[in-house]
Formats: sequence, structure tokens, C-alpha cells
Amino acid sequence: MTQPPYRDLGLTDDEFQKVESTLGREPNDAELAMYAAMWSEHCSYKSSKVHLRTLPIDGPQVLVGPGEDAGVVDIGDGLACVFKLESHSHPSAIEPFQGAATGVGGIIRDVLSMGARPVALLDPLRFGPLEEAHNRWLLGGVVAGIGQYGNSIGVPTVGGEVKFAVAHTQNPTVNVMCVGLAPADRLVRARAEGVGNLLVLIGAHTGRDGIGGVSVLASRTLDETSEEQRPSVQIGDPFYEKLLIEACMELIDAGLLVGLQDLGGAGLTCAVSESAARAGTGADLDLGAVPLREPGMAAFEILTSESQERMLAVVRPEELDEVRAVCEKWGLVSAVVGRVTDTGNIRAVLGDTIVAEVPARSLADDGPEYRRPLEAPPRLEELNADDPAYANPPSDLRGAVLRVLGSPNVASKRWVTEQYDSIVQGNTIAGPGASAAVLRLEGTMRAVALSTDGNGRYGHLDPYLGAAHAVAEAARNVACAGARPLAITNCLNFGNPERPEVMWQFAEAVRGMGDACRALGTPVTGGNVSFYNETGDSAIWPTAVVGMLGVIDDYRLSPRPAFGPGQVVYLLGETFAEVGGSEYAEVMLGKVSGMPPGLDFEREAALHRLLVDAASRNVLAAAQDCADGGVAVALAELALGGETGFAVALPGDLPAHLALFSESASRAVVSVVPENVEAFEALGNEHGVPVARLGETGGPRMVIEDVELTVAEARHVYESAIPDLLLSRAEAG
Amino acid sequence: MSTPTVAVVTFPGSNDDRDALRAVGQMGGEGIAVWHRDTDLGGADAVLLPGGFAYGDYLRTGAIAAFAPIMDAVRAHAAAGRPVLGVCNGFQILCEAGLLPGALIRNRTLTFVHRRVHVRVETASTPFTAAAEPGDVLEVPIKHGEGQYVADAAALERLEADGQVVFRYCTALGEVTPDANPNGAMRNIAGVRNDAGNVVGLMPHPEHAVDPDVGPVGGQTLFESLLSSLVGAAT
Amino acid sequence: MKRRFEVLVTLKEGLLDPQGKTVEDSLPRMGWTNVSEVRVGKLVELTVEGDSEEAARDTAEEVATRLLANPVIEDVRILSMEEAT
Amino acid sequence: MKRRFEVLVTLKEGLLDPQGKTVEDSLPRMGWTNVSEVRVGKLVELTVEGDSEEAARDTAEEVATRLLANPVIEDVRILSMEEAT
Ligand SMILES: Nc1ncnc2c1ncn2[C@@H]1O[C@H](COP(=O)(O)OP(=O)(O)O)[C@@H](O)[C@H]1O
Ligand SMILES: [Mg+2]
Repeated sequence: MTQPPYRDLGLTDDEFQKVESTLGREPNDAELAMYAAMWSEHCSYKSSKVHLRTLPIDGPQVLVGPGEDAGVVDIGDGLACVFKLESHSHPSAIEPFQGAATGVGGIIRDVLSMGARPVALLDPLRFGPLEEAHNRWLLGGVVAGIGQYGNSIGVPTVGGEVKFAVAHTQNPTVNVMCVGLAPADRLVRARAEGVGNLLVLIGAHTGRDGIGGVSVLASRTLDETSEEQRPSVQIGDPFYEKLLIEACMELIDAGLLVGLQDLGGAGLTCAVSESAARAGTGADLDLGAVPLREPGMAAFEILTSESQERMLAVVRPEELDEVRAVCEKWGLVSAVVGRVTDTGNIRAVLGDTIVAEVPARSLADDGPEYRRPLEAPPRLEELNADDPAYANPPSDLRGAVLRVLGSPNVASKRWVTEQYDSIVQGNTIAGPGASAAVLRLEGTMRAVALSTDGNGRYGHLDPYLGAAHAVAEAARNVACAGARPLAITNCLNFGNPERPEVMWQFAEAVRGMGDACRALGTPVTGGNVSFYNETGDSAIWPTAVVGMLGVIDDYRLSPRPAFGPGQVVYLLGETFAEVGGSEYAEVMLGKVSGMPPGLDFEREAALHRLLVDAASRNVLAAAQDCADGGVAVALAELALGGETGFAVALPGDLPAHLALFSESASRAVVSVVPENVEAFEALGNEHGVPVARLGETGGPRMVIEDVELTVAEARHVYESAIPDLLLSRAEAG
Repeated sequence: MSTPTVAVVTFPGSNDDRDALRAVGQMGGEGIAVWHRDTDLGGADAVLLPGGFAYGDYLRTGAIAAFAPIMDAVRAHAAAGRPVLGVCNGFQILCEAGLLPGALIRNRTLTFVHRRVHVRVETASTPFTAAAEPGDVLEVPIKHGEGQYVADAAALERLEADGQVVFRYCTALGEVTPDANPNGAMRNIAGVRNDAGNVVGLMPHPEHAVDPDVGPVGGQTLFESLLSSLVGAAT
Repeated sequence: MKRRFEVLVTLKEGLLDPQGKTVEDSLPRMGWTNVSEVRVGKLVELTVEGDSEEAARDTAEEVATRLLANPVIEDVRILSMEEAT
Repeated sequence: MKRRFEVLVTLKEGLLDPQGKTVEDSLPRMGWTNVSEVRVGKLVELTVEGDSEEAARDTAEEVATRLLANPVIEDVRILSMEEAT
């Protein structure tokens, strides 16, 4: 590949002309590769930008919003929380273990580059049904890969999601969120400030990894040729990443870094052009100084290699020796590969040849931008009109409860979460299994609460509501832990944006997410867009995944998702005949149809206020949001969590199956010790949230009116569903 | 009388080193951070090799770390009859270094496993179990991919005969059953000691089991035993 | 008839081999300064019952490429060991 | 002169091999009913610079037995590959 033709690299004719007019000449190989990588969908957000711009990004709590490696939120006491969600679905589809592992590595470096120590991972995952061997292979590989990488580097995986849908066969969705902490006054930025400062490449050697991966692999639809794009998959080295984390933390603590940027998509080109563009500077690069893993790499390969486990540091010349000493201590290679200039250009030399000279801004900021055509999918209205609420009720309600509880979407994810270290670093107050993970801020009683949520069925039926529900549910989960929702990050997983239906879904999802975030006061601090998740013309369901951050002042007051004996059970919020897109309809009726539940932001916000207020006054014993599977599942999870049964009756006059399985939004199930009943009901009144007393906890049986089962029975169904699907037909390899 | 000190060695890839230092402090001792390239233990009374993935667990867990410069000091400390504790990866390193018998191979399930388990104390004749009674049941977390304890038949018999098995996986009631064995370890072995009794290794993480806000508290017994035996030795 | 094979699975050329690299980097500190290009792979031994040498080898190859290795990142070689009983 | 060796590391006979067993158990479900006795080990390739064939092999053997394999649980074999440049 000596003369990469621009089309093979994914540039259109118009884009190529734009490069020519920027440079006033034809680009050479290296320059072409740089533009192709930086102007790919993955790096330039060319199809999504116009929509993302509408999202609310401001708030007094936001220290750094979208546009940097990760968002940063002020969580009080001089501490900053850095967080970001990212997708690694495409590599995971062809090599699940390494694809997912390197996904963890990449998002960790995003957080690290803000100067924060990575303290937690969450992994929202979507697969096709486990009845198919291929999907079992994908799940097993992805989970083992995330586990191997996260466990090895000592960052706990404290939450996530695992959901299943036919639309994800062939196209799994692998998102990973990383959370980091730093003193607010010690954040580092990805800026190449200070003319004369040195650019130091720290970490792994550069090889021919993922050359063109950005433009070719991530930005094109998977097809038969995917099998041949093999070299684009990479092998992660978590050990090296661990050294990189420790070395960077030591450099930051010693104040030795002017700037820090990870090398991700588009490699050195992206890191240098973005950090120079942000600072309004330029950079001279000596490609001959880049430590190479393979001999004879061409300039374009060195410039766009996506080799993992590398960081670019901006260093004052007089501090270079100290920087190198720290790298040496941790056994890391470091090399001065360039310096900051005031030219505004990225100029790269290899030997005595200038191999590239292009304006930094043209790469980083002036990429193409498209307002692609939008069109609602045909037959959506028909689908929406088919409301499963009108279907016949199940003949056996008790059986229905057990089936929903044993549905892989709802059932215990222990098989997955046991493969993750969720306690290393010693601050995990609540990990997998809680509605939100709760992480103590070391040495204080304060904690952050974290949740990731997304609902593919809702997104499929109404992408606006799907994304809005993702925000609402994530905030509700955080509020159920007693924490105030503060801000979100997100990952938008969609099909091919060049198809008007997909682009319509995307636009609607962004609109829904924006409206929900505005209404709930949780601005968007960053995120990631993953397009082209489709095979042939069958795309994944529109999957907006939201990562919510909240704060609680005293983690000891955080309600647990577990009933204790002798408590009073309440349902908060109102239940309507809403089973469109519900777990119930899919499991019992085989239908994903109708409209998703309505969402009234005012009611939603009121519920959160009540939960946070009640927790802070220590009147909540347990809390669990109502989501997939409705009240039935929320009650069961609380009973399983605390090994404690209950006897309740549901309010209102809905038919029993709707009362049990409706997924009406803005609801939660809580329990309260008898002494706090009055105080709690008064708070409900005060916050204007309907509070219905359902019954009491205690004993080994779970009784919901006429439906009766034992906790042991429920546990068996809940715990064995996924292992039964996996282990009875496990494949090794 | 001064506070007993425990050196915690950080190898490249150690993860629970900070957690171990914190636990030592919470239990009333003083932790001393030691780097793998150091050649002495900073005069510490005891040494703890922490959990994690030294050298990425590449090749074989603990294999490369066993060659670290600090290991000469650890050997000397052990030879002098002073307390050495290996937790998880630290246990693997002690086995690789020949300071403990046996080896740890991949879990029977082939998957990493993180869960709370119970272990039964089999002997009080170590500085880390002196405050316990044989038969006591401790709740502690495990988190490892290669924790299946193996040894050849002769070594196993010797271990049993000499009372060198320190912990066994068991139920909450202390029964040693196959179901209570999380990784396939021979005879449910979770931890062993050397002949002299001063070197102990175990797969569970006592340092993650001292603070009730974040976990169970079964690890307190090990630290209490150690710290009081050190205080006893000093008086 | 039973035949025993050795399947050697190695990472494709050009891919980073973190294990090999880490072993290689640590050798000089252990006193071996003359060892290089370390690559770590997998070795799988298996016995195949087949009517002929070729049929058995075909099965071994199929198992190797479909189950033991992911051709996206790994190469596979198959050695036949002395005929097993 | 440089020589390349292949070091084959396998679990000792008496030890149950969890990886081998898992592979073996999954074979019939994938349609292979004629494959048995699966053992999974490690393959390490390395290059040794030495004055003579024997010197190089001695080094390889030393690295193999002292680092690459743990004699408590593993057996090791060393194959010399075609002479490297
Ligand atoms: N892939 C995963 N990694 C870690 N934790 C997970 C994962 N999948 C699910 N969990 C955890 O399991 C619990 C239940 O998941 P889910 O049903 O999505 O929660 P919720 O209904 O509260 O949103 C949560 O605590 C979640 O964090
Ligand atoms: Mg939820």
C-alpha cells in the first residue's frame, strides 16, 4: 500500500477536494492518510455533529464539557469526577476478547489524560440471544476480555448492563464507561501549550496496528470482507497499561506535565493535531524518533498507527530528565518525538524528508459536516398501533412472574459480574447488583453513585422516548441510591447514518436525550457515537446508552436494594396500562410493539427529589427503581437482595397482569421501617409523589395478591437462567 | 512500645498494595511501602506480598516476580523465622519462589471468579492465625483466575500430616464441601504455610475484609493475629 | 486408528505479543542477555480417531481453526506425533 | 550464531488440566465425537545467541527449566528449529 487511493481510505470526492483546497496542492500519502483518519466518521463526527450541538452542556457543576477526552464534574470538596463512555463494538464483533479488552484500555486512557486516577469501570453490553452458539462465543469472549483487562490494571468494574435482542446477533454492542477522580485544581488538559515544549511519547512501541482501522474498520458496515480485515484487531497489554497509569499519576502528582493526551483512533495524528488545535499552536514531529515495533514502517503508518497503551505528554525541556526518570522507574519507554511550535501546522519529518505539513486545525476542527437526510422508518406507525395492553391476560400469572424473572434480560448477571473484580481500591460501597454503584470518596463519608442505562426496545419503537427513558432511568437508579443526579455521559449506538431511517432514529434520540437532560438538570459532559452497527441492511436497535453520575453526602444513608424483615413496602408513582415495548410483552407475547411508556419529566424529577430527601433523612431502608418487568421484578429483586419475602396488594384497578408488569416510568419500590412510616408519607406529600402502601416484608414467601411463590423458587429461576443457557452448551476456545 | 510495622511490596502490576497498606493501618499497624527493586524491607517486622497481576500474570502467575531483587530480602526474612504473608498474587509468588509448597493453576471453570467465600481455619500455629481457633470460619472475598491449589500426592500428604494447610474453603457453617470450593483447589485448600509456620500464603483477600462498610470482616483475624504476635515477640 | 497431534497456536506476525515481550524484557535482569524474539503461544495435544492419516489430520485441522484458535489473530500449525495406540 | 528454539510446556501427567478438559467436553457438542485426550500447554519460541549449538541449547534449557516452566506442575521439551540467521 504505497499510494493509498483516497476512496479506499474512505474519503469522498468532495472531501478529497476539500483537502486539496485546504493545502492548495495535492496531499501526499502521509497527509492523505492523516485526513482520511481524522475526517472519518469515528474521529470527525461528521454525520452527528449537527445534532449533538443541540444537547445541553452547561451547568455550574460542569468543569469540562464535551470536546475533551472526557467530561469533568465538580463533586464538591475540591474534587473532580472525570467520566466517559465509549464503544468498542466493531472490533469485539470479530475478536470478542481482544476487542473488548482494548476497549477498556482506550477509555481508561481518556480518563487518565485528564489527570485523573481511574477508579471504576461500567460495561453496558448487548448481544443476540444465547440460544445461538455465536452469541455465546461473543458474550464469553467480551466478558473475559473486559475482566482480564480491568482486573489486571486494578480498576474495579462496579456496574453495567447485559441485554439480549435478535437485532444484536452479528453486531454486539460493547460500551465501556470509565470514571476517574482528581483534585479539581490538578486537572491536566490535552493541550500542546508553550512554544518550545517537548512532545514526549510514553508507553508501548508503535506497530502496524489498526492502520486505517478508524476509516476502514470503524466507519464501514461489517460485511463478508470483515474476516479479511484482520490486522485491524489488536492485542491489549493490560500490564503495560497499568504501568502507564502509575507512571502518569506520578508525573501528574509531581507537576511535571504541561499537557497529556491519549493516543486512540488516528493515533499520533489525532493526539498531536487535537492538542495543538486546542492550544492554537503547531508541532514539529520527528517520526524517526518514534520507537517502532516493526522495521520499515512508512510515515503514514507511524502517523496513523493505533497501537495501544501509548500517551503523549507535553513537557517543559528543563523537566525532561525528571519525566524520563519516572518512566524508567516504571519500565516504560519514552521518546521525545517533537516540539510545540507557533506555526499552527503539524510538520512531520522522517530522515531528512518533510513527509507532511498540514494545518492542525484543518485536521482537528475543520472536518466535513453533514446534515444527512432523515426519514421515519416505514411501518413504525403500524408497530406503534399494536398495543400489547389489549392482548389476552396470561392464564397463569404466577408462571408469568417466573418467566419474566427468568428472562435473560432480567435474570441475574452473576455469571458475568463474578468475572470482574469490583472491590479493588477498597471503596466499593455498592457494586454489581445494586441499582447504582456507590463509590466512597476515600477518607470521607461522601460517595459518587453511577449507573448506565439504555433500552433498545423503547428505542426501536420510539427513539425519542427511548433515549429520554435512558436518562430518566439512569437518574432514577442513582436517586434510588440516595444520590443527587448531576450529569451524564453517553454512547449512541446506531446503524448506518447514510440511511435516512437510521439518521432519523439518531436525530430523535439526541432530541430525547437533550430534552430529558434539560428537564432533569443533568447536562451532557461528553460521549461517543458508534455508527455502522449493522450487517447487510439489518441494523441494531437504536441504542442510546446513558452513564449517570450522582453524589451522596453520607454513603451510610444510601438505601440498599434489599428488603429486611418487618418493613413497610411502598410503591412510589403511578401505574398505567403501559406494556408497549415491555419485557412482559416480549417474553409472554413475543411482541416488541406499541408505544413505550410515557414520560413526564416533572413527575420523574419529583420522584428523584423524594428519594434523595428521604434517604438523607435516613427514612428509607431499601429502594429499587421499577424498570424492565415492572413492579413484579422490582419486588422480587428486593426480596432476593435481602433474602426476605413480603405480602403485598397493588393499588388501582388495572387488571392484575398490567399492574404487575406495566413499565410506567417515574416509579420505585421502597421499604421503610415502621417508625419512619409517618415521616415518609409526609415527605411523599411534600414532594407531590403518589405513595401507595403495598404491604409488609418478612418470611420466606413472596405474595402479591393471588400470586404466591417462595424466595427460594424465585432465586432458583433468577440465578440459573443465564448459566443454564451458557454452561449447558459452553464452547471453549 | 512501638507500633509493629508491615512491609508491603509493590511489584509492577501489583493492584492491592494500597489496600493492604490501608488495612494494616486500620488494624493498628504501620504499613511501609517497599518497591520491588529495593533490596531491604525497611526494617519491617513482617512482610506482605499483595494481590494483583505482577508482570501481567504473563507466562505463569508469579513466575517473573519471583526473580525480583526484593525477593532476596523476603527469603532472608523468611529464613530468620519472621512473618511473611502472600495474598493471592503474593501467594503465587511465594510458591514460584519456592518459599511455599505447591502451585496455583487456572480455576477449574477457566473463568476469573470474584465472590465472598468462607474459609475454615485449620491451624493456629502461624503468626496470622494465632488469635483464631482451628475450626473458626472467616468470611473473605476471593478474586482470581488462577487460584486452583495443586501439589503432587506426596507433597499433599506431607502438608496434611504436618498441619501445613492453614485455610480450607467451606460453607458458612464450616463444612468442607465440593460446592464450597470456588476454583477446584485440591482438598479445598485456600491457604498453606511453610514447615516452620512463619510463611503463609492464601488466595482470599484479608485486606479487603477489615472494613465493614466495604466488605466482610473475616480478614481482621489475620491482622489481629499478626499484630499481637509481633507485639508479643517484642515484649 | 488413533493418532495424536500437536496443535501450535501463535499470534499472527506483526501483532503485539505482550507475554513474549514481557518475558523478553525481564530476561536480562535475570542474567540472560543473549535471548531475544520471545513469542508465547498455545500448545494443544489431542488424539483423533480416524480411518486414515488424512482424515484424522483433517479433523485436527478443523478443531484447531474452528475452536482452538481465532484466525483473526492467530496462526495454527499442526504436527503429527508418533502414531498413538 | 543465533539459533531458534521451541519450548513446549505441558502440565504434568497426574494433574487435571482444566483447559484441556473444557475443550474436550465441548467437542461432542460441536460435532466432533472422535477427538479425545486433549491437553493444553504453552509454546514459547525464542532465539539464543551462542558460540555453539550446545551452548545455545544449554541456555535455552536453563531458561526453560528455571523460568518458562514450573517443575512442580509442568514438564518441558525443547525443539530446535531450523537454524536462524
Ligand atoms: N456487564 C455488567 N457489568 C457489571 N455489572 C453489571 C453488568 N450487567 C449488569 N450489571 C449489574 O447488575 C445489576 C442489574 O442490572 P440492570 O438490570 O441493568 O440494573 P437496573 O435495573 O438497576 O438498571 C446492576 O447493578 C448492574 O450494575
Ligand atoms: Mg435500570
